[in-house]
Amino acid sequence: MAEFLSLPDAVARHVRDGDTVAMEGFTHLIPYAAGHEVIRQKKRDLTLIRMTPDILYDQLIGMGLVKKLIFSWAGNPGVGSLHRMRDAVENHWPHKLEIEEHSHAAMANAFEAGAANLPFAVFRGYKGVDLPKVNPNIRSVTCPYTGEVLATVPAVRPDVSIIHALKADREGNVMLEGIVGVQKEAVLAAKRSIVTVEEIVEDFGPRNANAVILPSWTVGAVVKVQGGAHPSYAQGYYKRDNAFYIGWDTISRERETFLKWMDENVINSGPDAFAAQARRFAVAAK
Amino acid sequence: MAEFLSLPDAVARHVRDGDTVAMEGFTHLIPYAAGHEVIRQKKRDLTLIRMTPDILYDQLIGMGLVKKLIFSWAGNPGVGSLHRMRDAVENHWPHKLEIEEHSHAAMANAFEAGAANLPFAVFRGYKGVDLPKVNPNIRSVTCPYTGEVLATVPAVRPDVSIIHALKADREGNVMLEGIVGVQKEAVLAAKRSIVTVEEIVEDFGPRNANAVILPSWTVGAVVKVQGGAHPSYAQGYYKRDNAFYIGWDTISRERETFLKWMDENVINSGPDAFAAQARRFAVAAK
Amino acid sequence: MSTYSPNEIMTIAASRLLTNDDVCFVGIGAPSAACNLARLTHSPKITLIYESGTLSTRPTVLPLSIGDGELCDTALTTVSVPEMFRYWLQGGRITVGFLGGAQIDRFANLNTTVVGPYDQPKVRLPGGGGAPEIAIHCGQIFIIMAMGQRAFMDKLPFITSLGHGTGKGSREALGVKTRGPTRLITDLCVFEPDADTSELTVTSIHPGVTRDQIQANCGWPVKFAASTVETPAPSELELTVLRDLQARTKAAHAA
Amino acid sequence: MSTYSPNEIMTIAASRLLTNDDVCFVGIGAPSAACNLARLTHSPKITLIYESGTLSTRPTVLPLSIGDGELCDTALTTVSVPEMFRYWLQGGRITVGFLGGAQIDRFANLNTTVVGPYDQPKVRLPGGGGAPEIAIHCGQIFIIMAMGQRAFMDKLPFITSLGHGTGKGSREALGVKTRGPTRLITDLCVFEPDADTSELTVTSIHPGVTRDQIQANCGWPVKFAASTVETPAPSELELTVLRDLQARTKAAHAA
Repeated sequence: MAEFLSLPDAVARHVRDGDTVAMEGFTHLIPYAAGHEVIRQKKRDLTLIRMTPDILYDQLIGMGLVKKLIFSWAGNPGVGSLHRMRDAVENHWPHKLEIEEHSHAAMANAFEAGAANLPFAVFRGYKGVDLPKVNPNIRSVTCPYTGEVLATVPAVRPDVSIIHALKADREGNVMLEGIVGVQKEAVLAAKRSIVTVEEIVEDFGPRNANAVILPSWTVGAVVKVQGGAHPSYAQGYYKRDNAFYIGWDTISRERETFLKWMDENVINSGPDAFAAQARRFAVAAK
Repeated sequence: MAEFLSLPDAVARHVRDGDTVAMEGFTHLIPYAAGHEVIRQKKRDLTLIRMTPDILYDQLIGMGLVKKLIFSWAGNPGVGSLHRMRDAVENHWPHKLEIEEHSHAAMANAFEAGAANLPFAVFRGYKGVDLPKVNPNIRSVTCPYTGEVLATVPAVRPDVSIIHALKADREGNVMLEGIVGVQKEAVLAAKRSIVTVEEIVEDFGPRNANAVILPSWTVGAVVKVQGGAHPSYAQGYYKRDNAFYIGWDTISRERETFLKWMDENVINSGPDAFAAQARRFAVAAK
Repeated sequence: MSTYSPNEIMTIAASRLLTNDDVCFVGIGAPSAACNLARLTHSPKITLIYESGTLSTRPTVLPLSIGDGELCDTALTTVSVPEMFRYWLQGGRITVGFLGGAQIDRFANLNTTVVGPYDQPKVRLPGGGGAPEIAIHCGQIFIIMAMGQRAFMDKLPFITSLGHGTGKGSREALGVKTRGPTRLITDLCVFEPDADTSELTVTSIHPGVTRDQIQANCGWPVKFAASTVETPAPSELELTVLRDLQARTKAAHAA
Repeated sequence: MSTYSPNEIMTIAASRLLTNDDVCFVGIGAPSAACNLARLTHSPKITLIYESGTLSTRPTVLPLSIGDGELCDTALTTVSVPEMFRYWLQGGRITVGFLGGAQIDRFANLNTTVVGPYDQPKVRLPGGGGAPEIAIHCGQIFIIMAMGQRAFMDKLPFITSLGHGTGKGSREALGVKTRGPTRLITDLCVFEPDADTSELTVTSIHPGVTRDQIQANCGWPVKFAASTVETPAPSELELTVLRDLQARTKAAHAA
């Protein structure tokens, strides 16, 4: 049954040094506020999993918290490179970063298999490409009916998954809407989970019969953090801060400007700062 | 792109003698009107697939249209046996019925694999039971990471799938809601498809961002048949006719009463008869 | 104290085993009555899941089928059937699964497939449905079945779902990590698997029932626990709530 | 006639290849511009799908990322990412996939992974994302890339997604049944795979571009088709619609 906690308490309770952590979000609903709390609490030796590591993972990597990254596309979408991640891979700053690389199809299937409590997933992929030569976790099985050889990927089973959702009700049930990515799978595949939400409501009220909801008993901690996805967005609440994504290219290009920005905006800040961003980018009609 | 057709035209165009046909519906939205049209058009040698063959399949079997049944639970839910199916299996009346039997988990995974264009599905099941001894299509693969042996089932790939949905828009996009079963998978897994709907609307209007919708270009024929799921139901339109399900036990127990009922209510009837049932069981507030 | 039927005490005895913390995979019939009785009496926060995809549902009348609209109308949300079997059942999220069957053996294996040879059955039963995987994925299994010589069999013609196999250690040998059937609730008594052999053993006998009656309705020599207790009789509250529920249900289904 | 940039004619030439019947898997950047230009001009009924899960979307401004809210707001519906890759891409429902890359070879294989050795890269690129499976599951692939010596490589350091492998027959030998890259649209010309060898061959040259210019921007000896045509210059309508779209987009992203 989900517990309502403060963000510092939720991260302190559920994220441990050495953990494998998935902070998921496919452009939408990226859990920035929670990720920043992980940075403030200086969790160490993390293995981070995400299909599309973006600025948040760039920040975690640049701050030296990450031992290994499991991913399928690492960039600043529509802008360019993740400079901190590149600096770690190319120059080992602040230290060497181990990587395990898959395709999107593989990662999406791996989350699905994790949620389904299977040890691996089967899909048709990786034909004629080099990734299987450098990733020993890309293997295959033979179809027992047709003889076709298909690709496999180990299931993703994080120690803890962290997502941002739209709202929770008083029982701790959690609702998502819009681009839902692999977030539901991430929570169901994980041993523990933290869900930050824009608001907590008495109950969800009238809704689509097939609404995307994680029942309270599948969730670890629920934390209200208004604006907690900024500069990502929350459908119906506030828009993506595309200007920030563009601006991050300059902030992150040099180590000094990056560290200065992190110091001012993460280390010496807190979850409350996100609410102002939610107001700044608020969607007119809800 | 979906074509808007009459029910006789849709069945004539898409269902052929000898076809493998899935008329899906998990209690909700069972495509009775379309199934009755298949009976009127006397399609022959059909292989029927369904997780939960109920009265509609009892009718198709009793009328002699079915060569083989692929299923996981064949009964009149909450009432008892399917007498026509039992008569076919136990006494070969009106002729012998070949069966291929799975569990629900296997069938659900097989539809999912069909929709995903995979040749087979992997799941954890069938431990310590006898079904694998009598169904050679239950096989296994070994996990390339853990060595665990898991069950497999061939993907379901019907020649034609037939479902009933709530509504279509003018472009032929189809919306489902409520207990959606494996209907979306059935359509995506099939070569051809027929979707009957309660109503055709100009457009769907405001809706949940993650509404269950089959885009027009994934659907063969769209047919408006108001009440087309009776005695099953359509969420928000009309209720399940539970009294009919209970009554079917008597109607179907003897061959003569069954044939008489079919003659009166199917052979000498048509899709229009369903609308009256929709009115009879109409849900008060929509 | 009221009089009550064997079927009523069976349902009530089953309902008492459930708690607010349980997540139940509910089957139609007696399991559905027992689960909803628990929800309407001592365990209002119990989570009920039906294989049609309805999560955390709270029906006001019992469903006739596994997918009545009532289940969806009162659910937290409804998922597709592939998702139900992958993320929820196989996902290991269910604490208690309910099963019944046409036939059972002394190790709580069940048959709902055929009587007679599979290829030429004397009686073709509905088949396994969800049972083969419910039996292995839920934390534990409660079985509800009325006793009788044709149901409680020395040897099953077909094993549809796994209980304790051929006895203690069978499940583990198959790589199954869940507990399997921990209770068999009947119209005469309650069985539990013996700690050493996993054979079903009577631990609680319903008021007024004799050991001879139990044996007369069972196809194998019944084992009784060293000390058996008497099943507490249904309370007024339990009977009232159950009968109200069933009256509402009957009225709704006849409509 | 207006003047236009090399990037504009590249986008416009790509948009002309699309039809109302196409179901496109759209990537960010030039593919997104080309697909929406087609939708806003000659193919209003084209179906656009972004890998974030948005089906049949109709954005009024181009998304900066693959999952901007605009895509979801204007979509028919939005599915989960596992469903997108299983039912929609692997399901074989996409007629045209767009790809770009940092580097390409003469058989239209692409590299978006690394420059230099994989374990000690000189430049770490973003990685494959959806590309490895887009390349094999879509009916055909259109590639959009500006030419240059560092992009059009004689030999790729890493193959991220399959084009025509080592030439004619490579795809078939791998059991891949789709057509693969059928067009490479650049800022200077359009290539098509040669019918006999599958080597990329120039079939259409943009107005004012010379063969020498094309060769100067390509790391392998360029093959030209027996008869090449001149790419029709962008029309006023095409340029106006594209520029309006990009102006709206720029304003929206700066907000």
